Amino acid sequence: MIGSTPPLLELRNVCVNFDTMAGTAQGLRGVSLTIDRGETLGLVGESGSGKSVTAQAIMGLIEAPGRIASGDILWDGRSILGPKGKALAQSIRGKKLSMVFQNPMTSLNPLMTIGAQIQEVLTRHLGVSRRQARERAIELIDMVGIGMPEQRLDQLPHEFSGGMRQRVMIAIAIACEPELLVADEPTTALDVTVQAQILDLLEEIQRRMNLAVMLITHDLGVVAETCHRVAVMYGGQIMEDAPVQDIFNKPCHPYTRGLIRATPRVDQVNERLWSIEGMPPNLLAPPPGCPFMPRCPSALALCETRPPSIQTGAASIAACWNTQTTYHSEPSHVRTP
Amino acid sequence: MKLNRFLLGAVGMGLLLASTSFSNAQDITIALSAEPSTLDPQAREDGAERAVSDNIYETLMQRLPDGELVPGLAAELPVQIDPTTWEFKLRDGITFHNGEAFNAHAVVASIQRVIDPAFNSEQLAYFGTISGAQAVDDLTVRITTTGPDPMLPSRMYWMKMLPASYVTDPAVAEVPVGTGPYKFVSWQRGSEIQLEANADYWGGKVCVQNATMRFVGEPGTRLSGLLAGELDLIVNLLPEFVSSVPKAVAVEGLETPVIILATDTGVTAIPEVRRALNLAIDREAIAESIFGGYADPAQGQLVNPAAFGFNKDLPFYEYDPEAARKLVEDAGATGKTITLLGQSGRWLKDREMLEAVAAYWGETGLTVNVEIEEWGQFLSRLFSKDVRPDSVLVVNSNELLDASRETTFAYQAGSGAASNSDAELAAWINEAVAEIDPEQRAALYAKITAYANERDYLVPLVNIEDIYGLSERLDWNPRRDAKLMIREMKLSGC
Amino acid sequence: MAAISVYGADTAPPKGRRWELLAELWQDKAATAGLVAVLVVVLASIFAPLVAPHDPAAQDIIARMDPPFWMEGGSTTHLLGTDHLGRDILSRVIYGGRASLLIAAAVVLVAGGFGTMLGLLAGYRGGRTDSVIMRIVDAQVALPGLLLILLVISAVGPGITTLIIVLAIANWMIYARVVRSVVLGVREMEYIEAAEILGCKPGRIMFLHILPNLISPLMTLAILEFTNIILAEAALSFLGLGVQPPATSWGLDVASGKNYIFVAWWVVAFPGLAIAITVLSISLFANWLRVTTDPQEREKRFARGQAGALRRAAEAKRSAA
Amino acid sequence: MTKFLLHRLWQGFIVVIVVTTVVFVITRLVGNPVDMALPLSATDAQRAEFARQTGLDRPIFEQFVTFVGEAVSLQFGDSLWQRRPAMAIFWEVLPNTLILLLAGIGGAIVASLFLGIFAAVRPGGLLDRAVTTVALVGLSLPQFWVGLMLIMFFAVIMKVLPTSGMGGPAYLVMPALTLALPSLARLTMLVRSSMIDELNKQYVKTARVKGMSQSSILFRHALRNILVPFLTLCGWELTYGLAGFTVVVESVFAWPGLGYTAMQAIQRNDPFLLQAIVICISFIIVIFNIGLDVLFKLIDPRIKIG
Repeated sequence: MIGSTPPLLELRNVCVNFDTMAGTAQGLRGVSLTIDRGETLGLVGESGSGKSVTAQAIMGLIEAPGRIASGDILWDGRSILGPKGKALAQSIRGKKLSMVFQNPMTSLNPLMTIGAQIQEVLTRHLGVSRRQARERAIELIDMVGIGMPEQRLDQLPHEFSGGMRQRVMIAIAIACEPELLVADEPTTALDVTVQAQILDLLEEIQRRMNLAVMLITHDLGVVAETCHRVAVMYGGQIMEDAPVQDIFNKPCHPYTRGLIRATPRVDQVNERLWSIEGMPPNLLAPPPGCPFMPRCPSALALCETRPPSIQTGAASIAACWNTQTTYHSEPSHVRTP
Repeated sequence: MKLNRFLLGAVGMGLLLASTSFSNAQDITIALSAEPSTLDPQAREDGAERAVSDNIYETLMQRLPDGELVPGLAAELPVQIDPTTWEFKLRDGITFHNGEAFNAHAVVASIQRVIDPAFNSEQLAYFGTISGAQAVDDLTVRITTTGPDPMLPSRMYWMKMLPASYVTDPAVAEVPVGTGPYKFVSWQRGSEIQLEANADYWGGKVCVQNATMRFVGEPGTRLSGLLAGELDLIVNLLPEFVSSVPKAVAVEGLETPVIILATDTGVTAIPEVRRALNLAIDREAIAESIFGGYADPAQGQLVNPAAFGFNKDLPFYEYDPEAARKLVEDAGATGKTITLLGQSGRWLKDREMLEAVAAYWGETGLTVNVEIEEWGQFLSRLFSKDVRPDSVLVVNSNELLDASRETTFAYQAGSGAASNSDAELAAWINEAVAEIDPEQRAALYAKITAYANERDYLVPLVNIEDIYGLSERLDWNPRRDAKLMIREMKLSGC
Repeated sequence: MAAISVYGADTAPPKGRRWELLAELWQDKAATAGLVAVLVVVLASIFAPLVAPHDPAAQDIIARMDPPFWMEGGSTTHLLGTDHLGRDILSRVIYGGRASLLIAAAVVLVAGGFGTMLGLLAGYRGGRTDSVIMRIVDAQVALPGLLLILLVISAVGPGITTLIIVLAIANWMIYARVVRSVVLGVREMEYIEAAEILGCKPGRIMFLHILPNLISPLMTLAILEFTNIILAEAALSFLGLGVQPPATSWGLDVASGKNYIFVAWWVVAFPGLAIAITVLSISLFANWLRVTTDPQEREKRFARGQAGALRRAAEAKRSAA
Repeated sequence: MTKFLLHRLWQGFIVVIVVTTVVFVITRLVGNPVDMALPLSATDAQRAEFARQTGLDRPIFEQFVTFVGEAVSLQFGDSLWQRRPAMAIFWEVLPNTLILLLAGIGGAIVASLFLGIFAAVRPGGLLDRAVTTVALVGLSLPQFWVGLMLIMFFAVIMKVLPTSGMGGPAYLVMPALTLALPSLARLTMLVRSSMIDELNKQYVKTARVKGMSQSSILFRHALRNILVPFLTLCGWELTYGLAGFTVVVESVFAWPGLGYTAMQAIQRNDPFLLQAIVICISFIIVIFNIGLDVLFKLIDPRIKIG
């Protein structure tokens, strides 16, 4: 990696707080991440670990009661946060930086034709004429695998199935040939059969357009198939960030290992499903030490009081006091690419 | 904020428009309290219609502002040539607004129209005694009556004259054509009627050239129009407003609020209680407070002081609450209930009077139950011959200025709204109606009113004055008969 | 909403919840003022004979249209002045609240009770019952409401009872609609099905299982309707079709004073103000209550407050620097 | 669509029948229309003649049949008050009320969209709190009181607007404003709250990540989705106006509209005019509501009606 070229997107120690009546919940607690051009980053973790909040922070969707309390988000080395980053954020959002949401059923405006919803992003960012936009929309619809694009263009979302709608969402997201696509659990709400199609479509598009993808999921299988690098989140923090092979072959963090063990295996039908005991941390009053400590099978005494140190490998990061003991202790059963 | 801009715009627009509607020096705007139901001068009994028609149409007889009866379209006072025939000489050279000549034919046609049963005029009550009319020559008319009718001349002060060719035209309801000082211009339904001066008027030039009569139901809105300078004359000014308006003029009016007592039923059947009810009321205070001084205590009778038959020797009912309480107590009526039926908002200060009277009566030891009914129910109870309300407040108005009206309405058993069953009194009233000799009639009415006064058949309250609000530039003396004669109005410019 | 779960929120101490609510109310100054005003009005109405300085019907013929005490010619005998019959306006406003509040409460009870019953029935029974009831609701909604109210009052004659019945007849539909929609939602829930499977009688299910779900929406609706009725009563009284003397209500006092507004504004202003303040206070408090009974809205309100405080703090820092 | 229309027409027909019957029963309940129509001094013969002329002496059932016939053909008898066809009066005053409604409610509709949307952009913000407060106050003030105050200020003190009556556009300003105030408040609150709901929806987030401008999100995306509830309430406001709720404003400003005329008909005991007004209004309301439903169907094809 050449030091002078900044990464496409960089999160620096981002903290997001939610002001609730019960107190201030710390949604993100100093998240740092980078995504390079053309790279697919998998963001995994259980519900409430902060994956979606991270995506929202990137997309500028944090609204009251949430707020970005500290940290910075850089696009190509320049901040897109705060008043100073506003102009840049506006110029890239939807154009160079786009997003696909979890639930395609509600992500489209129910009262606008899908044609209009695709075209408006084109006319806004590329300044093309209505006719050009329409032609391009037809191409896009065709590209994401929807038949009879011309007729479909004038239909309303309720005439589409969930999978079809997600294809439309993808068409919208890639309309301006972005550099980074954030996909927040794009297949969770879909049928299993459709899930694979959508993932294939995403992969194909990623390859064809050479865009960076941040794929948020809790499905390690999907991660293993599609991602170059994986970041594991827990309790609003990044627990481990490493190339996909390392994650599966030599997971550093006890939580990563737990996650991998909790993934059902097709080849061992009779094995009892493993689960991580205990509850996620209370984000209103997160423990001063490692958030995973209460559930960690290999916790040390200092884990309770001191935040985990950052251990850095060649291209990986793990937030754990005890990485040595857990290293290689459990070979992964998940197939690696 | 957007709203601000909207408001500013609205005000600006208003300024622009208001500036264009400046009133001309010889034009006035009058606010009536209601819209005429028709402009046919003979069909309805409608004060708003009268206010307009009085300026367009004329009558054979007219009254001077103080009430004196003088010839109008008639050239001189009529002559009674036999007990049932009156002869009128007409003025020569008068034409209607449509160019038609005013003559005996017009008079005959007008009279025959209004007395025709098929026409079913509401004014028939005024003209019930007229049986017909004949033209003797072009300018002489004889009017015949069913019996001797001493009141005929004053009746002819009420009957408006139409062009002979116009009496059957349906347009008469919307486009009035008379001989009067003002010509009809237009009627914008729901908002106003425009009149203009009749340049050929036989009675001479008038000051006001154009008159607009607007219909404004709310007294407060009328007042605001006067204060805002949009109106020059408003009718039925509330006494409280007198000090607020540029000019206020008042005249003894035609209206007398009266409470009719049921003499056969309820607690009011006891004569002492009826007397107590009369003594309990402080009429001075009602006149002073409710009517702001623009009313006078009624002199023990319902008859209007300006009317023929008014008994000026009758005693006033004194205000004596102690005596009233004692009378009620002696009669053993203390704690008994008396119902007081009335209206709210139909007559000037009706509700206030009800509340005041109820309070006074309450101090005698009676329990007063005020009932305010919808007009329809009120009427059916007022006219019911079977069950008389203990007491009912009505406001009587006498446009003909003759005691026959009041006596048949409130005194005569079995007629109108009267609540007694005194056959003797009823007979006297019939006698008076047919009596030709004025002195005899006056004596009869004096007897009638004194008799009823003594027996407390009625609780007459006050004689109300009519108050008008005028703009600074308008001069006008209101008339006893409540007619709004625009030709009598003077603007400062002429 | 952000996909964030707040663990441990339910472990907040249950003690002193009422005080917490009060503290929360105190944060919303407008709602607090509203509640206080409503309480004052209600208490004054209930204890009118103790509070009112004069008999509201007592006429003082000398002291007609006296201005309030702070104006020239006013006196402390009649703090808010007197009306056109010399009656004490303050006392009349205090007593007038009785009729206005009573009518509004009665109408809300009658219309709310009737509408709730029919809405429950329609929502729970469904099918023909539902469509018949909802057709009636639709049909009545399409009637020229006020014209018919005027028609009925003019036929039957005005009075408090007439007013209550007529307003109730004109206002029950909204309860039926709201209740029905809530019931339709609740009906689908598992616990109702469970209760049905367990063999609970329909009546028991309706009142024990479904009715509790209605309390919050019905409360909000009833409070808003309450204010509507106060205004409706005033409007009908203004037209001379409402409460009739010697009874008194705010609407009636405005109506009988309306002609004097240009010479004695206080005759109309104070009863009118009583209406406006009562309605406004109830609305303010109801608004707060609506948000408070809706956990999501409540969180949002809190967050907005926090955001505002942060913004203000930041601004203060900036201006200090 | 045809089926839906037929269904709605049938429903409307039933409404009109119900109204007709109710009106007939009530107007005949008021007491004897003959007594009330004639002056206090009318004689018995006059009353009989009047009853004969108006058909009020015939059996009640026969009167009802005639009445239904009149209602169906919209040919009502003469007004007792004005002695001319009730329909003529109706057609005269209807435009007056429509003008008032269009100016008042129409203005409220336009203004509420802007106020509500701008308030919803930042809930709890200064503008939002200002708009909410003004709306609450607007809803709390009795209309007649507002009308009187406006007259006092603009006509009597400032002398910039005419106090009452109907004439040029200046006459329209205060009645329209008074009429608009509560509607403006209700509509603004509705726009605000549904806009807040809408802005929290997922598709708005989509629009945001698409980089759409704020105005596009507000007016192109969200507005479309609140249109049905908004237009429903607009329809209600107009229906209310037609249903006589303008009567207070009309009587304060002596505006010769429907409500005012109906009030006059009641005060002057003119059942024929009153029933003509009520029934014609029901017709108009029914047709208006069917039109609204069709409009909704065009805006939101997902709506299933009928």
